[in-house]
Amino acid sequence: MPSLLPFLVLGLALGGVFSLSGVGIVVLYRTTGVLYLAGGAVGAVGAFTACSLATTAGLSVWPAAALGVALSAAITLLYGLLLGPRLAQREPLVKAAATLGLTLVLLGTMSWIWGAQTYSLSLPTTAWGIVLGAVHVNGTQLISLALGLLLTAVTALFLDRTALGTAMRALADDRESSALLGVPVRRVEAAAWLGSGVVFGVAGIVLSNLVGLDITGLTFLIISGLAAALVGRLESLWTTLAAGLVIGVAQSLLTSVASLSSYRSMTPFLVAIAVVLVMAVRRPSQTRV
Amino acid sequence: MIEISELTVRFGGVTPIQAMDLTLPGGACGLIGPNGAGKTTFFNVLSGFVTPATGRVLAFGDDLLALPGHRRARWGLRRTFQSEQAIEQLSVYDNVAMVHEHTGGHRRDRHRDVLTALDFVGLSVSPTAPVGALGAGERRLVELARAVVGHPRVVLLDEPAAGLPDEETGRIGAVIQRIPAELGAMTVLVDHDMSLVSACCDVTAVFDFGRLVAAGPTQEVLRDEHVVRAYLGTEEVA
Amino acid sequence: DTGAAAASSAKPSKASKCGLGNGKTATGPAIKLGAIVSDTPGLSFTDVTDMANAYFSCVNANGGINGRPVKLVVAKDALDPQLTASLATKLIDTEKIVGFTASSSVLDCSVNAKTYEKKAVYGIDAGLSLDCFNSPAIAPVNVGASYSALATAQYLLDKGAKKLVVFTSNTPDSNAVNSSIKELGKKAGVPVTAWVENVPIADANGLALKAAQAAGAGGGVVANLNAGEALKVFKAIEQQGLIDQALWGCPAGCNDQSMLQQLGSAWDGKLGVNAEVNLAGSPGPDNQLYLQLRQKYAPKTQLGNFGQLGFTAARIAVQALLSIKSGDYTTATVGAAFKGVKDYRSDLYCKPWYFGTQAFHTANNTTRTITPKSGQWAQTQDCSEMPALPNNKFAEIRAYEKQIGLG
Amino acid sequence: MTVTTAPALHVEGLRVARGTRTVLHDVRLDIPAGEVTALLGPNGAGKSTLVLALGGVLRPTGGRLLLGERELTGRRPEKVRAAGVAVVPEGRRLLPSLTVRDNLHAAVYALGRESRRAGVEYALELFPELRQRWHIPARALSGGQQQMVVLAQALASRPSVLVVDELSLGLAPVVVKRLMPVLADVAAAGTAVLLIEQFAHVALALATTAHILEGGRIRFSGTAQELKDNPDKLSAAYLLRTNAEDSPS
Amino acid sequence: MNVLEDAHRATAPDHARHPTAAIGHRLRQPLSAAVWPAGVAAAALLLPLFTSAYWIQVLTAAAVFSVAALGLSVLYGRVGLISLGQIAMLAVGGWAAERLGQTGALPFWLVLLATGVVTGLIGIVIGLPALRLSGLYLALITLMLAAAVTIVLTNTNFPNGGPGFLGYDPVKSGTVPLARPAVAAGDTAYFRYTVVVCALMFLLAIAHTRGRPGRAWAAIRQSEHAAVAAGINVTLYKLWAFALACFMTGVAGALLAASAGGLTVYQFPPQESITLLAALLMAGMYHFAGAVVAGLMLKAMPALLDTWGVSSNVLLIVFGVGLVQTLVTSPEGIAGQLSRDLARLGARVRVRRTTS
Ligand SMILES: Nc1ncnc2c1ncn2[C@@H]1O[C@H](COP(=O)(O)OP(=O)(O)OP(=O)(O)O)[C@@H](O)[C@H]1O
Ligand SMILES: Nc1ncnc2c1ncn2[C@@H]1O[C@H](COP(=O)(O)OP(=O)(O)OP(=O)(O)O)[C@@H](O)[C@H]1O
Ligand SMILES: [Mg+2]
Ligand SMILES: [Mg+2]
Repeated sequence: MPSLLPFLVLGLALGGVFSLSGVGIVVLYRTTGVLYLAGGAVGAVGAFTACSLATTAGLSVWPAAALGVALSAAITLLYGLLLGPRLAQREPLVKAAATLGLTLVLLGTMSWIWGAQTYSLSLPTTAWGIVLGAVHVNGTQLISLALGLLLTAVTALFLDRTALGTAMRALADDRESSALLGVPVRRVEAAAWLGSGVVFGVAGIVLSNLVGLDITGLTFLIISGLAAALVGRLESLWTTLAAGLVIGVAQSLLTSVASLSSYRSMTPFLVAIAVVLVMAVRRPSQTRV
Repeated sequence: MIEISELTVRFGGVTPIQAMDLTLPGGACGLIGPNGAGKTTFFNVLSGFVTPATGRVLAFGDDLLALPGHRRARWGLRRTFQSEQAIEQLSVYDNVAMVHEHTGGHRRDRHRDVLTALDFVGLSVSPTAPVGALGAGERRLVELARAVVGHPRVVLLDEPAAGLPDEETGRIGAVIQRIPAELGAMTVLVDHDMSLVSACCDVTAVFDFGRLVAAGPTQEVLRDEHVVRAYLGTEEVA
Repeated sequence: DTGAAAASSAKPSKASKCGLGNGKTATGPAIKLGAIVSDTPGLSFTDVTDMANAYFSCVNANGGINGRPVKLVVAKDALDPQLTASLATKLIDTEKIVGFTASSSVLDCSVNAKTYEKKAVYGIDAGLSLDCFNSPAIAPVNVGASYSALATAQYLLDKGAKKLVVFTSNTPDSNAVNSSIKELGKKAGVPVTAWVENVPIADANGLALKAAQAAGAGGGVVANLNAGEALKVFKAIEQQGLIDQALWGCPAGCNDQSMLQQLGSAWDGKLGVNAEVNLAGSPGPDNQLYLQLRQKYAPKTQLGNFGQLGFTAARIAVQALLSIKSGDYTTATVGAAFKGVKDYRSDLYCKPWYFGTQAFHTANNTTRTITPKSGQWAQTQDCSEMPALPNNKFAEIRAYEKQIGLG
Repeated sequence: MTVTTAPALHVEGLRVARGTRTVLHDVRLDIPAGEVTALLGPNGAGKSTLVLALGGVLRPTGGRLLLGERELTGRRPEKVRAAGVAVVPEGRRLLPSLTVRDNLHAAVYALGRESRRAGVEYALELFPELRQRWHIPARALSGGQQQMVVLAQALASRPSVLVVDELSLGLAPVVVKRLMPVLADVAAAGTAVLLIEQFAHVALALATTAHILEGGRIRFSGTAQELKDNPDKLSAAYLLRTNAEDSPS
Repeated sequence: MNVLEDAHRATAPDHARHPTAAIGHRLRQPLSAAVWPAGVAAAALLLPLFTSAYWIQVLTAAAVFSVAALGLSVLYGRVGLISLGQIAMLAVGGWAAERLGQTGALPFWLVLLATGVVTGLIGIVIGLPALRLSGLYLALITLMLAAAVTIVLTNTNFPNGGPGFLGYDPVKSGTVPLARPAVAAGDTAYFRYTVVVCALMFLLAIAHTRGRPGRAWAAIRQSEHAAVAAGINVTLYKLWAFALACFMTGVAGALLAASAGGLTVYQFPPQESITLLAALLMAGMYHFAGAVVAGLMLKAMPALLDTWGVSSNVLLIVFGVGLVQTLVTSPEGIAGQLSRDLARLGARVRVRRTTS
């Protein structure tokens, strides 16, 4: 029987991956009211750009990564500014579907540019690490965990405590009412999209180090991230973070169970389904008439 | 006649209705009280959207709480909503016919009953007009028609005249007064327009903070000191 | 371009000719061949058809097929069997192609092999699934992921692996691959652990650890994945410091130039990759021609395996077409010519290639193993035979080869 | 914001369409600072449409909106609000999933740090009921409580022009009575107030000037006293519509 | 919720507010709704006379996917419930049909029906959470479910005549399509068969929406509370909607199983369900014609672009841009736009006729 401890440690690292994308989704959802399905693709674009800059343009890794993040942020900002206002009055699902449009555009573009070859991006932090429970944990994995925690703590405080945070949530709830209340919607909106774009850009770079630089893989990692976000009811950053970690650990532990190993990638989905159903049964609908 | 005993409703830490005992005798009954007193919540209990923590509701001897929500409509319970809820996608006729269809009305009576109900509330628009194209006042009337079509036994009206100018309120009041008289259904009216309540209701109950603070003939209740202080305000308006 | 000047110390020989090699532009109606190639995000084999096209362009500039040009009609499919089936219909019924060359599609053989057999349309392809190797109508120029994995396992045994671990990406072939490696282990008296992995892999670290644990000291691991997925796993192995805990191998899918660049020096000499054809830096005349044509017609294709295979398929097809002397190019004549290819020799191959009359085809059954070395692929094991096992056909194939005089 | 300098809101020849139909025709209206102006009219007259146009939500197809000398025509809602015009549209439009606290905080976002706190305090003085509902999402409030929130949002930001559609919607009489002097005070402090109100007696009690809108046109402009004295003038406007309905259009 | 709706009522453009206002009119014209599926079916039956074998296969797939889109259109467009598991349901239908067909005991039409019943029952189970969840939650939960189903199918594979419950033999090669009925053995005949069955599905959906369930669904869509107050058994009608949508999708899956090529897991990635939704939103969620357009967009448009030599990457980009574009500029989708234009044209013609 192989030891489980290493898988536990690796599970936390994997959980960091789910948490990071999950928290990114929740942040953007709470600040703009849009379920941003393009988050994965945007992050992937940033990561591939960074990789290209580092390998072909000969930039060193950190500036390349910074430019990649800037590109992700710029795409997100542009999308938000162009389409946010136009779709503000539509159902959440339509807004989400529109971001799928962006996903497809990015997917096509990435396949066009980077589709033929395999790439990998190695941050210097990936090279060093510590040994924990007989497992080598590298710097990027630690960064991902730390980043998840930091992002959660900072955005939770920012959204709840600051005026700008409140304005963002107001905007996400009802853009027009917020405008009527005097919230400078364009500026606040721009800040929300830009901030979220940076989050997805950074997540993209980090994730590409952790799960590999792979167009479809990174793009649709968003679905696993959504599972964590769902457990957090698209609302609670801390729950999302915790859910991501739990899912990661569970999935990692299943790796070493032979009979279930090939079903382990179902973990995020099953956890999300179970938790949401239990919550739905426990807490009946809150809408009023 | 509706008899309520020991009714308590809780939402987490909030208790919008607390240990309430109340008998609504029949005819047209008014229900008034400050904002957040629990009037809408009370209606929600009757129509099954809110499950009370404790309590019993007997309507004409039937245990209302034992029935699932949609069965209560079939039993004869009808209501309107504080924010009007006529169905935008359907025509005026279909809006009303749908209630008839799902509350046990006979198919052969449908056409007649629906037109009767539309006539009863005095809606003058074409029955084929889509509700989405109607103005606020007309939509309220459509909702009222939905509440009176077929054979209602209890009609709950939640601020049916809110936002309507005095003239239109008067017209709605006239319709409400005819419900017990002509349809034989008891009516419970929630509104903040005292002229409407006094015009329509013989008896009135007053809620405050989830408790029954007064009940009786409307004119007496409106003179009740507590009611005047907590709800009506001391100085008369105009 | 680094590849052309690559590794080998041997002097490159003069490049082979394209077709007739007479420098005359071909004229008249084109002879149409068809190819179905997978092209979806993350899974694209267009290098195969692009290099085949490059060769056909060169042939058309050099006398064509006895004066007539040849044209490859390429249909791109995705992972949708209805689409793949309809493309076959389109190529055969609408485009009126006379044979297939350089098809390289995930689904083509599984979906269409029976149709090709029924309609007697023959193909010289770069097959992906096992179905390509088990059809009378299709003769692949390559080894295919499944047999390549077997060869990789054999290589690890040759290197002294005391245990075999294999994980195969979840495709319809995965069970067959795993069980054939189990047979190999049985034959060699070595325990085998095999499982199927779902792709895309999101937790490569756990997988790396699991594989290393399963291999134990002195074991060998075959990562039977495509290049992108395999790279994730090898990166994870490297980061976990597991490289030296086991012997590592990867089938032909890893024989990829960009993979090589990404692996880095940590893997030098530590990873055996099965090579279906000779190194892209090898000096032989055919490879030199490949390099020239790539430079001229298809510079965007990756250097190496897939391009070389497309080039080879086209070359064999042209050789077959040139053998038709009647000037009548129909499905029947072309099919017969394809089937008639018996002794195609090339410096890209270990052995001559033939189409043969059997119901199954793996003419390319003797392969090399390569490994990264200072930024280049270098050969680490010379041509060696694919192991014949009770659950594969190599014994029969070799017997047949003897019978037709190639053994 | 003193009585003398506060600008009035001028509506000049305003024309607004909803969908394809023109709902307001050449509406001319002055909302002077320092007093309450009442706007009355039957259902569907276009009162709410006018309010939305004032707030910048609906773009007029003709005419102008001026705040003193300042052009507001075609400005976006947040710009209009930033210019000092607070609009409470009909239908209790608040931020449903935000708590009462956040609803008020969002409303004072544009103010300076100090005035933010003061604004929220002021709103809570007016509607102490909201204190107990401070951390409840606005959608869970009762209808009247929601109306209190939207009024509080408007009042908390101390606008120079206040436009309220259906002031007393769903409010208990005692609250309406409490509000009346407040609005009178707000006006007295120099704010221009436009009031749309279902209870004509409430509106006329507060207003100095009154207008009657019917069929998208101003049918009457005069002092509130004049309407109080001649209630038939009001009914006439309503009758007008009944006649219009009878005649084929 | 009400507040939100009120908010929208006040400001959204007319057509965005009442995307389905037209339905009310259509309800009163019993024939017109049935006319066009009949028309489409007739045209489709004639189509093989003019097109190549390739296009027949492409259009067969398009017909199947239009039924999957129809299921979604009923659920979301009519009841307001969102399922992002339609493609997985199509896969489940395909699996069930292949498995049922493998027994060799049932005639083809019965396989279709039985598959529909199986998926319909599964639909009821999926519908249970829908009783409590709404909006994005339901969408995402069904997406999760679809992802899970796909992973299960990856491991079980589609039946290929093997033994046991799963009916899968790992050694056997090739995809094994469901055996076609004798009357529709050829591709052309099978295309006609498919179109007829698909048209029946559309008629089934139309019959539902025009009758009692349709009115109940409209009520539920607007406000569940109002529906209950009107005496509607919300539980029943929601489950009914899910059962119907899954029945139709299951039948479509069975049709797909017998189309050229057979089935593989690759063709049902979970994200394809989002693409289906996108296509349907583009095509028009609130018109049944939208489902037809969506099917064509998903299956025929790629083929068309391919014949024009457009790369699949460009297709993704085109699709993405088109999606955003239609969502922003014409909320009722291509079908809605089309029918509005037609109506306007009709009106103009009528005016001209009366004036002349
Ligand atoms: N889901 C909920 N969560 C928390 N509190 C709630 C919830 N629903 C209702 N309440 C509270 O219950 C109380 C009663 O509300 P209800 O709607 O019954 O009042 P009402 O008497 O109808 O008032 P109004 O006249 O303003 O409509 C209110 O204070 C409201 O805030
Ligand atoms: N969103 C809309 N789209 C199209 N027409 C509308 C819309 N909203 C209102 N209308 C129409 O515009 C006209 C004016 O409506 P408005 O709401 O401004 O009237 P109102 O005077 O406020 O009436 P009420 O007393 O009912 O609130 C009405 O005929 C109404 O039907
Ligand atoms: Mg209420
Ligand atoms: Mg109004």
